[in-house]
Amino acid sequence: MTKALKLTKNTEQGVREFVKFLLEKGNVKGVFTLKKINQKGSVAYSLITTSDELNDAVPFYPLMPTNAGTLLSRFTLNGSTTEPIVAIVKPCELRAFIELIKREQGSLENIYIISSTCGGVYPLKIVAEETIEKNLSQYWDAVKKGEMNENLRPACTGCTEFTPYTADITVDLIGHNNLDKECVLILNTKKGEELAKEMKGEFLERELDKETLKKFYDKRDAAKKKLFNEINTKMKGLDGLIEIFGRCIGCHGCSTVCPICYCKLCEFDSSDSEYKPSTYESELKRRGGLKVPPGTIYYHLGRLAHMGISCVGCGSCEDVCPVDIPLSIIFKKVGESIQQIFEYIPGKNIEEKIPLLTYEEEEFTEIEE
Amino acid sequence: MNRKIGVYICECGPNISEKIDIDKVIEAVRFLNDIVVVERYKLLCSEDGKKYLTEQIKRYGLTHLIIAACSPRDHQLTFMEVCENAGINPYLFQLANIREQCVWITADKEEATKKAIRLTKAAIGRVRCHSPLEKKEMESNPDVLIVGGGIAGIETSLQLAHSDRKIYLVEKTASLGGLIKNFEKTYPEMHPCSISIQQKIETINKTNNIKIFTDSEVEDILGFFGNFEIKVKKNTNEKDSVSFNVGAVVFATGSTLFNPNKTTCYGYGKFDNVLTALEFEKMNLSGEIVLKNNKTPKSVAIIHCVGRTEKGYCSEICCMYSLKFARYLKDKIPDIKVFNFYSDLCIPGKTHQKFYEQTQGKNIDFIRAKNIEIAKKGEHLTITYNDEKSGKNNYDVDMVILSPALEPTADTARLAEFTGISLGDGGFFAEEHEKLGPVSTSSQGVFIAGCSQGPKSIPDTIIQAEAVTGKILSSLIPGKKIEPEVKVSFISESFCIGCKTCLDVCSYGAITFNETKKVSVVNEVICRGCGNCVAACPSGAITLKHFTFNQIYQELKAAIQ
Amino acid sequence: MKKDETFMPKILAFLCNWCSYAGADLAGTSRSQYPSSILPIRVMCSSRVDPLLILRAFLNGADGVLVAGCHPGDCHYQEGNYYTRRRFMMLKKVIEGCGLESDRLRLSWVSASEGSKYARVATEFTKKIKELGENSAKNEIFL
Amino acid sequence: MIKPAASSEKKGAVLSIKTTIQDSIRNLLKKGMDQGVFDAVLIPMRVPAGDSFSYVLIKDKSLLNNAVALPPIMSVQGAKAVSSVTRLGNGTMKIAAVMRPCEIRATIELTKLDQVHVENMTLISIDCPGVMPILDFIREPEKAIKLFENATKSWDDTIMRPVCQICDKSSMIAGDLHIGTLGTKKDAFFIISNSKKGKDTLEKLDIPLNGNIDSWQIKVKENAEEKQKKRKKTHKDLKTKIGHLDNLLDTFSQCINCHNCMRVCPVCYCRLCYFDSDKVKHPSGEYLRRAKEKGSIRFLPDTTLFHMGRMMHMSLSCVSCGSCEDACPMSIPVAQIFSMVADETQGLFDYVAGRSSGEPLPLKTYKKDELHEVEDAHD
Repeated sequence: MTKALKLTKNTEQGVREFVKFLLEKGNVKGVFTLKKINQKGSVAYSLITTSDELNDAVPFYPLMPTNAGTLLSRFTLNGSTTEPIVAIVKPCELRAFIELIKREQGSLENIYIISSTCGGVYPLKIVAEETIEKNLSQYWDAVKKGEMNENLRPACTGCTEFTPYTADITVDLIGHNNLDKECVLILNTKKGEELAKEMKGEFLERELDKETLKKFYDKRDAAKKKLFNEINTKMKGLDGLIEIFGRCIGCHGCSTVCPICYCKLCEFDSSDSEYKPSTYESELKRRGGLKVPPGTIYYHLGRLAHMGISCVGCGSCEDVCPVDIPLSIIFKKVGESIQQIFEYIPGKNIEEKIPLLTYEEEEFTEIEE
Repeated sequence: MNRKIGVYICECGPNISEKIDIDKVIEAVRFLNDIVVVERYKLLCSEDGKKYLTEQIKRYGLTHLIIAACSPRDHQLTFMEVCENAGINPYLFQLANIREQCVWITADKEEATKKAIRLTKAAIGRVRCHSPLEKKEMESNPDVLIVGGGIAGIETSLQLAHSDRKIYLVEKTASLGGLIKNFEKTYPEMHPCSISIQQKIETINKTNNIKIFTDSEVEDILGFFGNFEIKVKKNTNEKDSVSFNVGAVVFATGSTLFNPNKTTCYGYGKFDNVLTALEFEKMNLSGEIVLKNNKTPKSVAIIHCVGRTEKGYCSEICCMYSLKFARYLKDKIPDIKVFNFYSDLCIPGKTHQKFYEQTQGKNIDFIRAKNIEIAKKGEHLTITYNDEKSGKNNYDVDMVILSPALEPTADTARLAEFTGISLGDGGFFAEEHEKLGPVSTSSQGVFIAGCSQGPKSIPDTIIQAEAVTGKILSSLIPGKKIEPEVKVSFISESFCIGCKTCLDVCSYGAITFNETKKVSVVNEVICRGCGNCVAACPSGAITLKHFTFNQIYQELKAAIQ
Repeated sequence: MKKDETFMPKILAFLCNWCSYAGADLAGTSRSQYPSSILPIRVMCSSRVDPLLILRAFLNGADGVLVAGCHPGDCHYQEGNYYTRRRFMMLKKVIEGCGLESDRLRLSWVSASEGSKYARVATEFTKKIKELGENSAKNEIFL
Repeated sequence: MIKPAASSEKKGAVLSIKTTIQDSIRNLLKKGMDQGVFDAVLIPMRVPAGDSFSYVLIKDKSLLNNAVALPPIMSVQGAKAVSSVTRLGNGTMKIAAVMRPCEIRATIELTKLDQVHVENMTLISIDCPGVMPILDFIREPEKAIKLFENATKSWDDTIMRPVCQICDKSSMIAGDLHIGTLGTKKDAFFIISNSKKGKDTLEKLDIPLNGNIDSWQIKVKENAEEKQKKRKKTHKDLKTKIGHLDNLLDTFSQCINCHNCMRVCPVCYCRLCYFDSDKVKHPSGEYLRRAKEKGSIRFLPDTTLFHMGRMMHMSLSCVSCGSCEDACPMSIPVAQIFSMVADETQGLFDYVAGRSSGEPLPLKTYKKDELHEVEDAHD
C-alpha cells in the first residue's frame, strides 16, 4: 500500500490549497499549472509564485493549450530550475517531458510532479466556440463515474495511458465517487511524501482502484480499436495516403506543437528538403506535373520515422491542424506499432534508453532474410 | 562553379567491351549537363591508361572525373592518384562499377548496357555534388606506452626498441616477467623457461630507449592516435607521478587465474594439499614437490576445466599445461600415480597431439568426469565424480592440482575506459575485429597483445606482440606525419539541438559535447567515418563528408530515373 | 499496380563497403548470375543509411530498396549494423502502418565471402518486387 | 492608396467564352503551351480526395483539364508556391503562374527579398471575389463549390473570409497579365496586359490588344471604392475593440504559440523564425524572476511579443491575404488585426505591398526629408 493524503475539500480546491500551502511554507517557490487568465475564460499554463494568484488555478481543466512537456522542457532547457517548483500536469504531458529529458532537453531536478488519472481533454476549438464551460459539469460527472466523455480530442478518446507512471503525487480522479467532497493525493515517491508531510489532513494507506481503472481501460481500449480500424480502412496504399494528406497545407504546425519534435530547425524545413529548379524540371519530365510545394507525404512519413518511437499520443498535432487531418490517430497508431516492437512505452521510465540509441545483439533476426 | 566533367569508360580488355555496347553508354551520357568529354579506352588502369587520363584531364581542363570500370575496391586509389597528379582534387572523382556488379552478373548484353548507363548516370549525379577534401596531416609522437611487463609486454618492447623511438614499459608488480617467470619449463618441447625470460629481462634493462616503471600504474590516458598524454604513478608513493606523451598505447596486461574458491566443490582454501596451477608451478620451480607435511605425494589428481562453466569459455592452454604438470611429476617422482580429470581435452596444434600421446604413454590416467567433488578423508583427499560409463566413482589421492580458467586482470576495465575501448566476451579487451583486426581496438593507436585479449599460449602471445609491433612500425613512423581519415562527420552548430543522440551511437567516442555552446562536436582525428551518427541525428545536423545526404540522394535518384 | 512480364524493376541496394559491397563484387568475379534490376549504392557502413534516404528513394519511385551490411557482430565499425536493424525495423513499421507495401524494403546480411548469397538475395528480391509490380509513386503528382 | 497604372498602359482584349470561363482559361494556357510560349503552368488543381485544392506545376497539357484558375479556397498562398519553384533560381522553364491578386502581390514582395525569381515566369492574376474559409470547404466540399460558384456570379462576399470581405485590391495590381471578369457580358471575359512581358505574351498568342475594357475599369474602380470604405470602417471598429493594450493582450490570450500564422504567411520567409530561435529560450531563473515580479506569468510568456514582433518584421509586406487567420486553430482574427496594422505602417511610407517590384522595401531605403513627426521637436 502506498501512503496517501486525504483532504476534505473538493478535489480541485484541495489541490489548490495543497499547493498554496507548499508555496506559503516555502517548500516550493513556484507552481506550474493551468490557470484562468482572463474574464473570457481563457486557460493557459502559468508559472505562479504567490498564493493569491493560485485562486485562479484550474489544475485539472480538461484542456491542453500546449503540451506541458514542451513547456517544462523550455523552462529547464538551459539548466535545471534554480528553485524548487511543483508542476501539475497530465499523464501524457509528463511522459512527453520524460522523453524530452532523455534527449537532454530538460531536467526533472528540483521539480515535484503532481499528476492525476486523466479523463481526457477537449479539442481547442471548443475554446474558440466558447462552449467549454457548458460541458464542464457533465465532464466531471462522467469522470466521477469512471465513464467516457464524448467529443474529447480523438487522441483522448482512444487513450489507454491515462494513469501517470512517474508522478510524485497522483490525484485520484477517474471513478473517484467523492470527487466533489474529498481530495485524495496518492504519495508515490519519497519526494511526494516529504512534500505532503506537514499538510493538515488525514494520512492513510491508499492506492488507485485497479478494478475501476481496468473497466475504464477496457472502454478506452475498445474506443481506440474502433478509431484505429476506421483509419486503417482509409490508409490503403499510396492513393489512400494521398487522400488523407492531400489537403495538407504544409504549415508544419503539427511538428511545431509536437512535444517530441524538439529540433531547432526541422530537417523538412532545411535546405536539404528544397527542390532546385533543375529538380523540378526533371520531376516534371517524369511525372507531367507536381504538387507545389512538394514533399507532403515525405514530410509526414519522415516525421513518423523521427518521432513515432516517442509519440505520447497527446493529440496536440491534430488540434492545431488547420485542415482537420486525423493526425493524432495516425501518429498514435503507427507510433504504438513501432513502440510495441521495442516493448517501449514512451515516458514510462526515465532510465530506459530510447530504443534507437541502443540495441541488443540478438533481436529482430526475422527481418533479415 | 563551372563544372567540366569527363567520363571515361574502360573496356577492361574484352571484359567489359564484349559484354555491353559501350557506344550506347557514351550516347546516353554525352549530352547530360556539365559533360565535356566522353571516351572509351582499352585499359585505364594500365600505365598507358593513366598517362592517357592525365593528358585528357589537362587537355579539356576537367574539374571532375568519372570512370566507368571495375569495382572501387580494385582501382579507386589508382585513379584518385591520377587525379591528384593531374591537378584535380581526388575527391572530385567517382568510379562507376560496371564490371563486377554489372557485366559479370548477366549474359544479357542489352540489360547489362542499360544497367551500365544507370550506374554511370548515378556516378555523374553524385560527382556533381562532390566537394574537394583536403588531406590532413598531423605531427605525431613515435613513442609507445606498453602496459604490462609479462612476456607480451617484454616482447613488444624489445621489438619496438630496435626502431628509433622511446618505449615506456609500466609494470604494476615489483619485477618484470609476468606469470611465466614462475614456469620451470614450457610445453611441448620441455625447454627451460625461467632462464630464457631472465635473459630477456636483462636485455631489456640494458636497452637504452626503454624506460621501465615497476610498482607503477597508469593513472590516466588522454588524447588520440599520435598524441596521447600519459600519467603514471608509483604504487609505493601516491604523490610520485610522471607524465609523458606517446603516439601509441599497447595493453599487455595479461591474465590472472579464476579463483577456485568461487565454487565450493574443490575444497580449495579449506583442505591442505589442494593447489592452483600457479601454486604448483611455484612449488615445482623451487625444486621439490611435497605435501604440507613435507612428505612426497604418491598420487596426484590434476583437475582440468576449473571454472570453465562459470566463465563460459575454454581457456585453451590449461589442458596442455596440465599435461606438462604430469611430466614434472613423473620426472621428479617416477613412481607417482597421476590422474587427469577433464571434461574436454583441448590439444590443438601440430605438435601437441604428440606431446599428449607421449604423456599418456607414461602410465598416466585420463578420466573424463563430471560433477567432481573433493572431500577430506584422513590424510587423503577423496575425489568423487561421475564418469562417462560407470556412473558415480571415486579415488583417493594425496594432492590435487586445479587448472583454473584464465580471466582478465583487475585493471582491464579501467584501462578500457581511459581509452574508450570496450570489453568483449569474458571481460577481456575487445579487438577491433575478431578476424580482421585481432590486435587493434576501436580506438586508433591503442593495441592489445597477449592474454589481455583472451587466453592464449606463449607462441600466440609472441605472435601478437610482433603483430602489434608491425602495426605500430607501419603507422607511426618517426618524423612522418599521420594522415587521419578525411571522410569524417561534421556537426553544424546552428542545427545541433544538443540531444546527445550522436554521442550514444558513436562506437569510438569521437563525439564530445560542448557544454557552453550546448552542441556536439566531432573529433576528426578519432572519427572513422561510418556515418552512424548522421542517420541517428533527427535534426539533420550531421554531415558525413563524401557521403552527404545530397551526394547519396542524387546518386540514387539518377540510378532509378 | 500494373503487372507486366517485361517489367524490369529498379531496386536500390545500399551496400556497406566492407562486407556486402565486397560480397557483391565476389558474386561478379565468380560469375554468379542475378537480375540487372539491382542498382548498388556504396556506403561505408549500413548505419549510414538514414531511413529518410530510403523514404525518399521510395517516394521517388524506387521499386524496391535493399539494405545490406555485415552480419551482426561482424560490423567493420563494431556495432553499426545493430542500429541499422533497429532503424530499418522501425521504418518498415511506419511504411506498413501507413498502409504502404513494406515488402518493398529488405534487409540482408551479406559477408565479403557470400557472393552466392548476394546473388540469391538479389534474385529473390527481384522476383518479389516483380510480383508487387511497379511502384506507383513514380508518376504520382500529389506527393 | 492605390496608384492605378496610367490607363494608356492598360490594354486588353475581349475574349469569348464558349463553355465556361474556366475552360476558356484552360484553353488559353493550352494554346500557350502548344505554341511554346510556356513550358509549364503553375495553377491550382483539386486534390484526389476532392476536399481541397493544391498548386500543381503542370507540364503535361492533359493535366490542365483538371486545373481551376479560381478555386474557392486558398490552401497554400501562391507566393509560397512560386518561391518553392524558383527560390534557388530561374530555371530554364518558362512558366505561366495563375494566381489571385494578393498572391501576385506577395510574390512581388518576395522578389525584393530574393525569395523568388520570376524572370522566366508570366504572372497572371484574375478578378477575385474572395476565398472561403478553408474549413468551410473541407467539411462540405460539394456544397462549398456551389456556394462559391453563385457568389462568384453575384460578387457576393458574405461567405468569404472576413479579410476578403474588406479587400480593396482584388483586381489587377501587379503581374504581367490579368483576367477580368468584372463588367463583362455573360459570354466574354477580358485579358489585360500589365507589363511588357504581358504584352509580348499576348502577341505571341495572336491576341490583339484592341478590346474595349472600359466597363471593366469602371466596375473595378467601383468595387475597390466600396471595399475601401468597408475596410476603413472595419478597421476603425477593430481599433476601438482592441486599441488598448489590455484588449490586445486579451485577443492574443488564446494564442497557443503554434506559430501556424507565421508558417503560412507568404512574406514570413525566414528559415528559422527569430521567435523560435535560441534567442527566446531563457534559463529557468529568468522565468522565475519574471513570475515573482507579477505573482504569476503565462507560460510560455511573450505571446503578444511574438505577434507584435511579427508585425514589425512583416507588416510592411503584408498583403492581407488571410492565410494566417485560416490556419489559426484558435480562430483569433489575426488577418484582420494584421491588415489594420499593415495599412497603417504601409501608409507611413506611401507603400503598398506588392504594388510594384520597382518600389524598394521601405526599411531598405530612406528619404532625407521625412517622418519629422516622430522626431523630438527641435529648434
